[in-house]
Formats: sequence, C-alpha cells, structure tokens
Amino acid sequence: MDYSDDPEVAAFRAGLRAWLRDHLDEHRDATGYESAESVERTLRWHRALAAAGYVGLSLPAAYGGHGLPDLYEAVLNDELATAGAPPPPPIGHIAHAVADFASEELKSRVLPGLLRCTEVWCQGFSEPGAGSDLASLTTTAAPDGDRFVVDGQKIWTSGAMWSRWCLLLARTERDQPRHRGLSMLVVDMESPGVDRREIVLASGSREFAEVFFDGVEVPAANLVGERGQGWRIAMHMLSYERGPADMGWVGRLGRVLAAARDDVRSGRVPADGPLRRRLAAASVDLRVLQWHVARSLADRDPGGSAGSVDKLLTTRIEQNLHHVVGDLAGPSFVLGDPAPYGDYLWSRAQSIYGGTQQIQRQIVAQRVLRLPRG
Amino acid sequence: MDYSDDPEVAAFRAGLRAWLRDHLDEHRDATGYESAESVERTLRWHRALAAAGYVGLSLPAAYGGHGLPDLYEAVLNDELATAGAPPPPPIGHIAHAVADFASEELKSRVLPGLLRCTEVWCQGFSEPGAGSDLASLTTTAAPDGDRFVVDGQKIWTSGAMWSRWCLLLARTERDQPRHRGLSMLVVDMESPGVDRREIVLASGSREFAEVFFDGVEVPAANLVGERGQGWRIAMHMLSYERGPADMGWVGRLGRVLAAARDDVRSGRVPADGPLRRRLAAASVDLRVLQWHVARSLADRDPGGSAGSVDKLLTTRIEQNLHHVVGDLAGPSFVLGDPAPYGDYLWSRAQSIYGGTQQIQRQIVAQRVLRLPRG
Amino acid sequence: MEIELTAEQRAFRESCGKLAAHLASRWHRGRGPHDVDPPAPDETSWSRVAEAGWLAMRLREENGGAEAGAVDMMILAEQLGYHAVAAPVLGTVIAAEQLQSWGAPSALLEEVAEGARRLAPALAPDLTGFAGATRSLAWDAAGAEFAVVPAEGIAYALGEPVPFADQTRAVRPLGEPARTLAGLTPPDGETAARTSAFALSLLVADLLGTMQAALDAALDHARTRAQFGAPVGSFQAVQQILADSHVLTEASRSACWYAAWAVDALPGEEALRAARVAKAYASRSAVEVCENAIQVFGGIGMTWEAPAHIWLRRAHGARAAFGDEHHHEAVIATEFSGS
Amino acid sequence: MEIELTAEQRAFRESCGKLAAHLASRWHRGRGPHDVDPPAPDETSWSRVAEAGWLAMRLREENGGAEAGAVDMMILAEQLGYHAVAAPVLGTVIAAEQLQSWGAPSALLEEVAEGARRLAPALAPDLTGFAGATRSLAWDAAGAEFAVVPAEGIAYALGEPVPFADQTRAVRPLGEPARTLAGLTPPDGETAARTSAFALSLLVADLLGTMQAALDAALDHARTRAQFGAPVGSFQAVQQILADSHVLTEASRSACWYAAWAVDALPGEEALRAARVAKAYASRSAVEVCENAIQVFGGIGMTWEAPAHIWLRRAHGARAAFGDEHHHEAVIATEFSGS
Repeated sequence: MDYSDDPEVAAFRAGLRAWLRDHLDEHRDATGYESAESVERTLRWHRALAAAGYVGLSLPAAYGGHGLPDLYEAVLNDELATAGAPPPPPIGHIAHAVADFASEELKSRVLPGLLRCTEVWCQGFSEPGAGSDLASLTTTAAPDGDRFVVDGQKIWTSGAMWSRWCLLLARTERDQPRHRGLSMLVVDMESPGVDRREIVLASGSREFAEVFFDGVEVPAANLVGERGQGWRIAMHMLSYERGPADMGWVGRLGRVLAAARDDVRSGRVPADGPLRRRLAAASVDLRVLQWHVARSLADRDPGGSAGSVDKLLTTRIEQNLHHVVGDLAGPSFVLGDPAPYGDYLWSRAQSIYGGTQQIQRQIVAQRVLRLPRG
Repeated sequence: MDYSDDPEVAAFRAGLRAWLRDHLDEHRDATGYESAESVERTLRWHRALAAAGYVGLSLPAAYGGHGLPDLYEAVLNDELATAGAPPPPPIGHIAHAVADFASEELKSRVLPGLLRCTEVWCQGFSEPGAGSDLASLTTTAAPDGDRFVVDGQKIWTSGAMWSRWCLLLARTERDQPRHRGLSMLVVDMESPGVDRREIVLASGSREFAEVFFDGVEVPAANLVGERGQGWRIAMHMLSYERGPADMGWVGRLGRVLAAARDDVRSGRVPADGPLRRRLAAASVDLRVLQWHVARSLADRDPGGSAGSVDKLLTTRIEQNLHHVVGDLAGPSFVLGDPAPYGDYLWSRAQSIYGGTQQIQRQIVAQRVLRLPRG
Repeated sequence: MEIELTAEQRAFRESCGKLAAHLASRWHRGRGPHDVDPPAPDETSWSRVAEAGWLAMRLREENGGAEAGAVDMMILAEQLGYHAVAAPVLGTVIAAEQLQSWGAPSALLEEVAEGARRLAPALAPDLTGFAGATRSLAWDAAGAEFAVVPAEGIAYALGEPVPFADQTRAVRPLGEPARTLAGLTPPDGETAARTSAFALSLLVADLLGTMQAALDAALDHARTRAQFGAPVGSFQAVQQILADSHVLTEASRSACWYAAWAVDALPGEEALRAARVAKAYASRSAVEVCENAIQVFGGIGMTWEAPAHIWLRRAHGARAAFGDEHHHEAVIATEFSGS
Repeated sequence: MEIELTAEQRAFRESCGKLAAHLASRWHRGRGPHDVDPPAPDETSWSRVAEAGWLAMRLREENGGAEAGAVDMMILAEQLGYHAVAAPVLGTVIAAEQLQSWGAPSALLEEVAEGARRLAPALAPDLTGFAGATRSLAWDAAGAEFAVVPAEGIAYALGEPVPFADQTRAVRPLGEPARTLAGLTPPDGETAARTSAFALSLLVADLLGTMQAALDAALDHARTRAQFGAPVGSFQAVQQILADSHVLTEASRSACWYAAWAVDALPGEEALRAARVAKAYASRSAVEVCENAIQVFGGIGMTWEAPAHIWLRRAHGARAAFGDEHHHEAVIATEFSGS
C-alpha cells in the first residue's frame, strides 16, 4: 500500500506545476464553448497544453500521443483542477475510441489534428427519446455503397454549436436488436443536412445543443471499428476516461470547499456552529472521495461497473456540498451574482446526466451485487 | 377552519385529565404483556379505564360501548400519551371488526367481555412466509360441517403468550385466488392444537410470539362476517383505528422530545450548537406531525390509502428523532441503561412492521398518485 | 374542531386558480435568462388583480377592506404559488398589512387596496424579516413605486432590481427618501407578532403551491414519458421519490393550514411560533420536492425552456424571504439554551 | 503509487478470516439478552489468538513483536469486525501500543504479546480518547486483569462490565489501583498523535468489517427470500437501498486503507487528521449500512435470534469508541474558527 507518487510521476507533476506557474494566468478566461470568443480562448488554452506536451498523455506516440500510463491523465486533471485552471480538452475518450478501434487510415487522418486541438469535436450519443436508455437510439446511418446516410436527432451534445467533427453513435443494422445494431462514425459537421439548435440550461449555460441530421452523407471510411460494434466502443469510451476525469472533478469540488472554508476562516462569511459543523462534514466527505477516486484509479476494472459506484458517491457528496455552500452564502445564494446558484443547479444535473442516480443504483445492484433482475 | 375543541370534547378532555390526576399514579407500571405480573398490572389498568367509561368510546352502546364519534378515541390516545400514561387497551380495531361484521349472536357473546377487558386478545394476521404480502397467507381454516379446522403458523402476534382469544385471518376458500380466499375467525387460544413460542426482539422486548395451529377446531359460529370476507375486514381494521392510535403514538414521541429538551434546557445533558439545532429541527418535524395527524383525523378517507402517507411521515420523523436523541445522549446511548437503545431499535422497526417503508411508498404512488404499476 | 375548507373557501380557491392561471399565461420565461419577462405585470393584469379584490380583502373595513381571514389569504397565496404568478400580490398585501399595523392613514391604504398606489415591503438586507432601518431591500417589488420603512416614517424610491434567483419576483434596493409618512405608531408586541405570523403564513402557502405544482408536473411526466419500454412512473425507484414528495407536500399542507388558522385564532406570540415552525418545514420540503421533480423530469428538467427550474427558483426565493429553515430553527433552538 | 494489498497481505487476510470465523463460532448470542455469552473468550480461544501472533505482531522486536505495519493490523481488524469476534483483540493491541509509546518495560509488553497478561486500554468516561486521569472506563476489557493509566503510572483493577449496547465487547469501570508502573515517559507529540491515529484506524477497520458483514447478509437474504412472488432483491426499491450500502462500504474501505497507510507513512499530525476523517466517515456509514440491512431483512432482522442487531450494536459501539462522527467533525470544524 503506497499512496505517494513514484519518482517519474513526481517529476511530471513538478514539471506541470512549474509550467502552470508560468502559463496559467494568460489562460484563466478559457471558459469553454459558450460563444465564438470563448471558443477561441478555449482552443488557445488547449493548443498551449498540446504544445507543452500535455495532450494525449496516454495515447500512442505514433499518432502524436505520449504513450504514458493512464495515471498521468489523472495527475494532469488533478493538478489543473487544484490550480484552478480550465479543464484539459475533453477529447481523451474520443481519441481512445479512434486509437483503439479505427483503421490505420482513419487514425492517421484524424488523431494528429485531434491531439493538436486545431478543431472542436463533439460526441453524438444521447437522443430525445432515449434518456438513460442508450440502447434504444433511433438515429440511423443507412449503408449505401461507399457511404452512410444519416437521419435523426441528437441532444445534449456538448460543444456541438462550435464543432467541426462529431463522433456519432447511430443505428446501421436494421435487423439487429437494440445495442447490436449500433455503429460509430466520424461525421463532418459542415456536411449538408446537419442542423444545430442551442440548448440554454436553467443555469444559463449554453454549452449544449441539439443536432439534427437530414440525409447527411458520411464516407464509409469514417466508420470507427466494425459495423455493429458501436455499443462496445461507446461503453469502452465511457469507462475509459472516467477515472482521470473524476480526479479532475473532485479537484474542482475541492476548490469549492476550500473557498467556502477560507470565507469562514477569514470571517468574510458569517457561519454559526451548525453551519461550521456541516462544512466540516462536507470536508470529511470530500477527503474520502479523493481517497476513493485514487483507489479506483489503481484498482480499476475497465469496462466494469465500478464507475457507477464512483458516480453515485461523487453525486451524493457534490449535491450535499452545494447545499452546504448555498446555506453558507445565506441571502447571497439567491441575491446578486447568479454564478453560485448556477453551480448549484448544475449539481442537480449530476444525478441525471450519463444515467440517473436510480439507473446507476440498479446497475450496481444487478452487475456488481448480482441481485436478480425484476 | 377551526382547530379548537368543541365544548363537548373540551368537557370530555377535562374529565379525562381529572380522572388521570387521581388514578394514573397507581397504574404507571402497566407496561404491557411481557410477563405474568406485567399482564396482571396491565389488565388492571385496562379494567380501571373501562370502569371509568374510557373503553369502547366509539362502539355501539348496545354492546357496552359509548357511541361517541371517533374523535373521542383520538382525544383519549392523545391525553394518555401526553400524561405519560400506559396506552389504552389495544382492542379498538378488533372490537370494530366484530361490531361491524359479526353476527348478533357472536357480537353479544364477545363484545361485552372484550370491552370490560377481562381477558387478553390478540390478532393473528402476519405469517413467516408472507411479510408485507398479506394476500399470500397460507394458514388454512378448512370448513368441516359446523366447524373449521385450522392449520398453519402465525408470527408477530402481539400479546399471544397471554391471550385467551385470537382474531385469526386464515384461508377458507381453496379455489379462490389470493385475498379472496381469506376469512376471519375468533379462535379460543386454549383449544387443543394451539402452541405458542415467545419471540425475543433485539431490544429485549418479549411482546411478540409465534403461534402454531395444528388441527385446531373452531366452531362455525365464530366466523366473523362471511366466508371470503376476511381481507375486507382486515383492511377495514387496519384503517379504522389508524388515526386515533397515530395520535397516541405522536403524543408519545412528543414526550421523548420534551424529555430531551428539558435535559438540554436544564443543563443535565450537554448539547453544543449543532445538536441544539438538530433538536430544534426535530421539534419542527414533530409539531408538523401533530398538525398533520389532526388534519388526517378530520379529513379521513376510511379504507383509503391516506394511512400510508401518515405512516411514511411518522416513520421518517420518528427515526430522525431517535437519531437526534441518541446523539444527545452521547456515550449514555450505548452505555448504562439499555432502554433508550431499545427505543431506538424499535424506531427501526417502524419502517418494517405493517408494510415496509418501500411498500407504503408504492401504495401511495399507485393508489393515491395513480402511477402505473410496473 | 373543523379542519377543512368551507364550500365558500373551495369556491374562492377555484376563482383564484382561474385568475392566477390567466396571469401566469401572460408571463413568459423565454429561451434563456436574456429573454425572460420582468415580473412586473402589465396594466391590464394589475387591474384584474385589483378588481378581484386580492389587494383589499385582508384590510379592515375602514381602510377599504373586507377583513378576510388569514385562511382565505392562504388560499389565494397557494394559487399564486401553484401558477408561479409573477405579479407582486404578496408583496403588496404584506406591505399593506404592516402599514395598517402601524396605523397608516386610511387614504393611503385605500389607494393600495385599489391597486392605484403600488408598495412593496422593506426587508432586512438578509431578507429574514421587516427592515428596522435603512440599507434594506424591497421584496416582491416589481412595478412598485415605494417601499415604506415605518420605523422611520419614510417611503423610499426603489432602484433597479438586483439579480434574484427567483425570476417571478423582483428584489430592489431602497433609493432616495421620496416622502414622509407622519403619525405612524409602533404596533404593540401582540400585533407585531401577528403581522409577522401573517407574512410567514403567506410564504408557507406560496411554497405549498409551488411544490404541489412541481409534483403535479412530475407526475404527469412520469405517467406519459416512456423509458426502457415502460412509463417512467411505473419504475419502483421513481415511485419511491414521488411518494416521498407527496408526503412532504401533504405535511406542508397540514402545517400551512394550522399556521394560517393560528394567525387570527391564537395569541400573537403563539401564532408566530406556529408560523415559524410551518415556514421552517415548508422551506426545507419545497426545495426537496422541487429537486425531486427535476430528478423525475431528467435532462429536460434542466433546460431553461422547461418550467421545472422556475418552481425550484421560486421555492428558493420564498424560502429566503422572511427567513429559511435555519433562521427559524436557530430561533427555536434558543428556547433550549439553558445553562 | 500502489493502492492495493500485496499477495502476502491477501493471504494474511484469509488466515485471519479463518481464525476469526472459528472464534465467532464459539460465541453465542442465545435467545435473548438474558442468554447471551459474555464477550470474554475461553482459555482455548485466547491461546489460539496469542498463537496466531495477533497480540504481538505490531510491537517492536525488543518487546517481543514483529513490527507489523498498520495496514496489516487493519486487515486483521476488518476480519474481527466481519465475524463480530467477541475476544478483546483490539483492546489488547491498543493498550500495548499505548504502553509501548510510554516506554513500558519489555517484560510487561512481552507478557501481553504472549497473551499471558491481559490488559485493556483506559478511555475517558465518554470513550472519545485515552484517559488522562482516573474515573475512566476500560474499553474492550472482557477478561482483562488491568487497565493502565500511563499518565499516573498505575494499573487499575477492573470492575464488573457496565451494560453496553455492543454485546461483543465489554466496558468496565476502573477499580482499585493494583500496581504501579515505574519509569514511564510521556511520548512526544508526534508519537502520541500516531498512537491515536493507529487506534482510530483499527476502529475504522472494525466498522468496515461490520458493515460488509451486514451488507453481505442482507444481499444473501435479498437473493433468496421471496415476497409477492419474486426474490426481495429483485425489487428496484430494495436494489436502491443495497446499492447505496455498497457505495458507503466501498467509500469507507477507501478511507480505511488511506488512514491505515498514513499511520506509518505520514507525519503523526497528518496521520491523525486522516484517521479522524476516516473515523467520522466510517462511523456514520456503518450505522446507515447496518440500519439498511435491518430494513432489507424485514421483521426477522428485529429479533434477537437474527444476527442483524449484533452488527448494528457493534457498529454503534465502535462508533462511540475513540469518538463518533460528531466528535471528530467538531475537532475538524475548529480549523475554520476564524474571527
């Protein structure tokens, strides 16, 4: 049992910290894909990371990656979060899907640009009619000679308004049941027939969009893996960067907690005994979550259901944390700067997106605990 | 809208309080059916109540009752609980089943003794294989000329070790499905073939027993209502004294809370800010529960599912209260007098007995909120 | 003991519901925060409110009112919450009740009752109660001209709304003193307590309406939306959530009824104690019920275009106004502060 | 970074589990509180414990030990919790660790390590930590001869057990001074913190084993017991409870591992901070998991004859020993006590 960094990891971490000291300040405003300006700032941040060698850490060197163990991705996420830096480019799972399943030709065509962060990518999985039930997708990609013709609608597509490319999960096999009929395609978002509609969230965030496909032609060479393999690739993707991204998310929650603690310690925010106690309990939760994510990373069962345990734990702790932080803020929770209320609203989405809390519990019950299906 | 007592009710309440002032002290040790001595003390208490006119308040005067509205039962339960008196005899639901369904002959034979509290009665519903699923009972009462022959096993029969009579729910109709095959019988517990086995609870309580029936003969005249009507009578019983008994239970919880509050106020028990706050929250809960039970009583839908709402609310509040009281006690929760720990354990049973919390929620969802069945 | 609404009260509930629904239909949350209607009603809507007598009914006869009981006002407030009505009815009613308790001139109160003069109550900067002095905020002040601080005898002009989580109500800073109100007399303790109890009971009713609306919409969604080949509401895990929401809503209703009855029936301090308990309970429950509703809605509930966040925001806003559960439980806890 | 048990440690876990199960099979909870075995092991059982080296392994070599790491001790403690072993292994180990930190004579520690001399730790009357003075209680003291209060250099005889919710451990009042221990030296702050962290980490492991046992039994029950024509565990509402229990158990395991590693790897104060966090988390979680198990068991779980209450009681006992979540969170909260 050893929780300390190996020398190589420690050196990597130190190098990253030094780099952040020098470069972070000019990129603090890389706030994601919400407007043309913020996209530009965000891509600039991603390209700076890529140029410094921090993108594609766990991808093969042959395609522009660095061939390091997954742990390095976790360290990257952890350090960025702890430093209050914007997140790394959200492309690791897409890159892994391509690197692990696509043809050599497609890999050489796609991966280098992806890892240099020249363009925005998005991931077209969710659909309006499907919710947590991914196997019931209805968007079709009908094979037609050397191309597929895509028709249907995706929703909750992060960054879609600004994306050049979409990794799309669509139904290619009419006669196969549910998840066996799905395939994965790389779709050029500038193709005729692609239409996008921004989704504004309750928090005011404009990160998501709906994407409509109407007779969109996709070259057969853009198929990732085999026909009918889409579900397997999707599951592989969802499990892949779970751990490292969790580490980053936990780091971000840690900053929320630290800010609240500083406010109380300094007297900027008045907090009575009961509130302090709740803050202490939230800090216990968060510390345990950090240890848990670290163990999860080491002990990971790729493609397994341990991710559901981690997500349930994270959600429980995050939602409680935001209740405590909101109560600490007192009237400022509802008055003035709307950002904290937006963060709270986003904490409510944690128990919904990527499979609701109820579905996650059922996955744990049936796949981990081997309880019988109802 | 008026929450104050009508003059008649106020007079009844005042009379009861005066009677309790004079008579309660000699009966404080009437602790229920746990040993021969405690049964004797308890029956003495019940007979004193009966002699003073406080048993069978809502039952017809013709059979020894008092013909008053249900509300009076609630006032009785409320006042006894608030005064810290032992509960009234737990026979109201049995008496109502007999009064509302039995033949004239059976009523005259049974009700006067029941209401004078000369003997202990018990209620044989639950079975080891059935749990919350009452319709799946397997104890049989086979019709055989002018009698039934009972075979099977009951469990969680309160007071069974000391009972002379049992109101038994058993299967008389072989060819009827589930709940339509059940009937209700009055069984003499001294009949040959009746065997009892004490159940000791985790708290140490000895209130319950298992009862075994092996070829027990019951006269056909002891059938309550019609054959096949047992389920309906059972549901009627369960809904009937719900409200008044709830009122008593809430009163008892109120005493638990008041004791804790007094301990804190007097400084006998040290309580820091967070504990005081939790105690305040528990007192908010309890006050709301009192108001809710009062509204429920007025607004009652007999035989409906509102009882499930009340039980869910009571259980939620009671279990939280016992957590707070346990934490207030600090080390004395686990050290020394085992009674408070026993009360806590009993609070855990509240979400199980009479239909688990999960089943109650499902009843509310399907019968009150009209959600579709799964 | 008669714990139910009279036939008249049930009819009043129905008429309130109709007008509330109409008012709500004229307010639009748009496609995003940039696009939402302000919570100030247009002239037509506000005159409908005045014509319905909502602003007048609680006042004493000599002030142009009908001396309605707090239970009737509770019925109204629940409907305003249920339909998330953006017009500042509660703010006006509470401001008038406070001014009446300070013996404000009939002429002013009559103008308020008729909807001609629009006032908002001035609350402490943390919104937990009536303002004792300046540097405070006017609550539910959309379209209001003034907020009065009776202790100073001054009506203040109002600034632009500050950002407020609840899109259906406006909170505005007090601006310059606009006029003085002479001859105000501080209410006795009994009356002051009763006025606070009244304000709290209205907010409890608003919270009750809000949570009932969120629950009803979630139930509708659960009955019709299918996942994994069955209605969402047929899954036991979803049923458990909705049943809990129903329990919390019914318990809040019980608290709401008692607190409203107590305003006119019990001594002021007792009424205030009951109102604190009800406000603490309903504040906590409304947030839980609205959060549960969003959970049942799933992703769609997180969008601006879906109504779910409007209820959650209104619940948070009403929770904060006149004190949330922590505020009131802290007061209640002082009762135990022995040695 | 190597966050897992070694092959040796996994083998040790298995051997601990076997002996723990054997010890547990010799203790009977009977038909009721009148009928339960006392938690003092018989001579045979105690000599098996000593032979297994459990009492010696953590001590330094010069005191007859093998200088085992806290992680190994954690492995042992988890198995003791899993099987609800009634022998006072943790009490003995913790008393020895404390005495060693005060520089107690090797002869005494060797006797303890061999099982020949049976000691219990003296805790404060509220059980939240080691006793500083007399009027304290000996914890996990079944069959012990003495409890030592090192600050006084006195070994006290022990009175009869006081009623304790956990049937598998004895708490006994300190009686008359029985002998003096000369030459004890107070440990430095670093060592004292590490000793407390060690004690806490063992209790966390005991809690982890206890909750895992309760969860496993509830899962077994849910898979086999039928209601409404299907296994209880096939109902979504039950699955939700069990999944939550699993999450709490795995998170507690993560806390347990880190805290145990920290005892030997980090500075004393840091190790103690980690141990406090782990103890707070596991205390709260163990009670929730054991309560959930009782819920899944239904009525049968409430009887004395079913094992469910034994786990719940052990969880409450271990939660109280060396401080529950409230105690530790209060300490943690003092870090925020700014102005």
